[in-house]
Amino acid sequence: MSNHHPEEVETPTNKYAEIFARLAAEEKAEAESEISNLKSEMDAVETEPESSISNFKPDLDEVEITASLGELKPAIEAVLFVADEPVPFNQLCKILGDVNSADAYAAIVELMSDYEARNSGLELREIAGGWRISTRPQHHEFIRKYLKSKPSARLSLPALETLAVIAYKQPVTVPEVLEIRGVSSSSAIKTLLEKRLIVTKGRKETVGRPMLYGTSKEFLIQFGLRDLNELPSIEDFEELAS
Amino acid sequence: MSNHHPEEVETPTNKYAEIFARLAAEEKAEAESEISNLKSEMDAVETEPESSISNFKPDLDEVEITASLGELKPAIEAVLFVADEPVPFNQLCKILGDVNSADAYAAIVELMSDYEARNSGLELREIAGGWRISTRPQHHEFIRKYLKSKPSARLSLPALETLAVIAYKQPVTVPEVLEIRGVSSSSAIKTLLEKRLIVTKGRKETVGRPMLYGTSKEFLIQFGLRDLNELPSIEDFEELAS
Amino acid sequence: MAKSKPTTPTTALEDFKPDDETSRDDYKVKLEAFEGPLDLLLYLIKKDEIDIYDIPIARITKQYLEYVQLLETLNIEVAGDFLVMAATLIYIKSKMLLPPDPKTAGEADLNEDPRAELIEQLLEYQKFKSAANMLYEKAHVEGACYTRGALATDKANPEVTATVVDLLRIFKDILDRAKAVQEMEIQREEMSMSEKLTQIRTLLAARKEINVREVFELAASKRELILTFLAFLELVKESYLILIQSQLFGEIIARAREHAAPILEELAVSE
Repeated sequence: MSNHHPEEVETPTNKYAEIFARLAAEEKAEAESEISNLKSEMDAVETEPESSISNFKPDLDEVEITASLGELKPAIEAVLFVADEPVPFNQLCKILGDVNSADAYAAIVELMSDYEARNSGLELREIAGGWRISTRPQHHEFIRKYLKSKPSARLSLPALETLAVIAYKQPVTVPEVLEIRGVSSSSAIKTLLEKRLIVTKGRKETVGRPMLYGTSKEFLIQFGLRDLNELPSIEDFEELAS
Repeated sequence: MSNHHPEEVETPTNKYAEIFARLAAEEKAEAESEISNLKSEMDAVETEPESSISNFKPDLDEVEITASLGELKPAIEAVLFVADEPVPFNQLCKILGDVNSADAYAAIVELMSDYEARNSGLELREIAGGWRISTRPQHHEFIRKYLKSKPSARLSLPALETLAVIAYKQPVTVPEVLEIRGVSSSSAIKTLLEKRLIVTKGRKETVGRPMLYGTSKEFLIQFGLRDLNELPSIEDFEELAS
Repeated sequence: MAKSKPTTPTTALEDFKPDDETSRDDYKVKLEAFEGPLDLLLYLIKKDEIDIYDIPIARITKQYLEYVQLLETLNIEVAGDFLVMAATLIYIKSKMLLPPDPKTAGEADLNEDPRAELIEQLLEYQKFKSAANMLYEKAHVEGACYTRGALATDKANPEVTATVVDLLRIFKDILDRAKAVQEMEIQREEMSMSEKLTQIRTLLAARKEINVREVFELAASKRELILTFLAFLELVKESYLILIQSQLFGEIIARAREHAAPILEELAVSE
């Protein structure tokens, strides 16, 4: 794989400097008054709010916003993008504020033909009484491959719990994990073996000679550890808690 | 811009990609035999062991599909649409099959400028070492209205200051942060760990072997950074300060 | 598919702790608007447009101490870090007032400004303060960009990407949980037959009539359920109470026997 130059992409800071300025101005007044309250409590004479403090401000309450005509298409696209189910036309209009529904409809139709025209990997469709953006079926193979290529450190909570016990108590047997967790852990252990996050570490010399489990090299890689000594200890965090 | 530990930026997956490949082969056989061991060891409580075992397929079995040149752009768009985190360029190429990486990169850049040019509500950006489609910030009010969500809680000023010290001085210990800020930073560090903005980075080889902290991938994502090099140099703040 | 604001996993992991430390005590936090001693010093310097390289140490020390006193009069616990700085300031002040002792001080000390180290610390801190501001702005803009959530394969049991810190936290939770269970078991073991009898007698003494189901619901384990059952049998046998069921499958009421009442009262008093 070749190296690509990061400079080719605009930095978000530059790009959104003005957006930030707007967002910031919206919220400025409240914070300033808070700060001046504080400052007057001291017998300090001048009130000159410091920039870093005045920039730190609470959120404004929702204000009713209406999308401008030019904003309709991108706003609809943005909302449909984050929506996890088809958005009914009425709901969409309500979100856009006080808009003419004919304008909103025209924007949707235009957006739909935009997607068609530019050979997009996505499509905009009306389905189940609402509007939805989804991927086109012809790309499903790549999507399937993407989903399979996700890192194996993604785990369910039971698996994470089991992994935590094994990491801190290794080498450890299945019954021992059960005793600590208080729940059967066999299927979680199977998952962890499948993901190669744990490996067997011989057998315990007790009745039944049960298998011992410990973490694998893959575990170290996935969790970014050089060795097991790098695992934080409970003491490390008790210091933070104080 | 100065260099701030570029190696910290890479995800463990990228960092160890080749090590992983080697280990993967080694551990594969091991894991398979372990699974069958475990299977027989456990009292076969599971109802459908065969399906979950057969789901465990090494990546090598993957049927190789390659995107055609014309398909690159839409396929990339479809994959990035479903992705829930930035997709590194290497991973994207792998998903697309046996493609020329220059072609793939050209397709991404073209796709990015398409989004720019057509006044889309979405944008394609490189962030945290991967590519991502997100909504544009100017539409946030409409999205919040749809999601009925409030803006996420902001970090407190102590947490932000602590984060700044960690970002620029990483890997860094708790006492080192205290020295710069002149104030105990444990609770801020705890907050940052809970928010996954920082991670442990091993231990410092000094008395007491204290934990070292550095910023995480989540930090890059939440602060809109491609990598740590994109942070302005700390020396740039000198003029601002005086 | 779940929506999310930035790509943070939406699971129990997120709910480990409340948001941030600012929620603790509003009043306290307001006064702590000064992040620490360095922040306060910077404020005092800027307020009077003082040249940071030539700090009038006596004046600044006075103002600094006034602030610390203000905190104390408001009954606010002054963080140790503030007091350490107060001591440092007083030390620097005294050092600047006294002419250097040529006998004890080395040559280098003669020329060194006692404020040098503090100035350096302030300048260094100031840079990070500005950097924090920059981070704030970045997060602000980035927070307005929304991404799609993860394709949830199993909504009840979502998968997350965990860090070592998550592992530690989870492990600690498990240990705490195990400890809680153990304590519960110990408590449970302590409930003996005679204690169960006393429990029922006390209830009856107070109320004359109790619903048997209520008593069974007090049991924390199967063992205690059996104990409860045996205790009722015992009390019926001793004619301390009678069990009444007004209809088939209806509630069962335990009533203290008339002639047993005085004895019960006596028992209740003697306890």
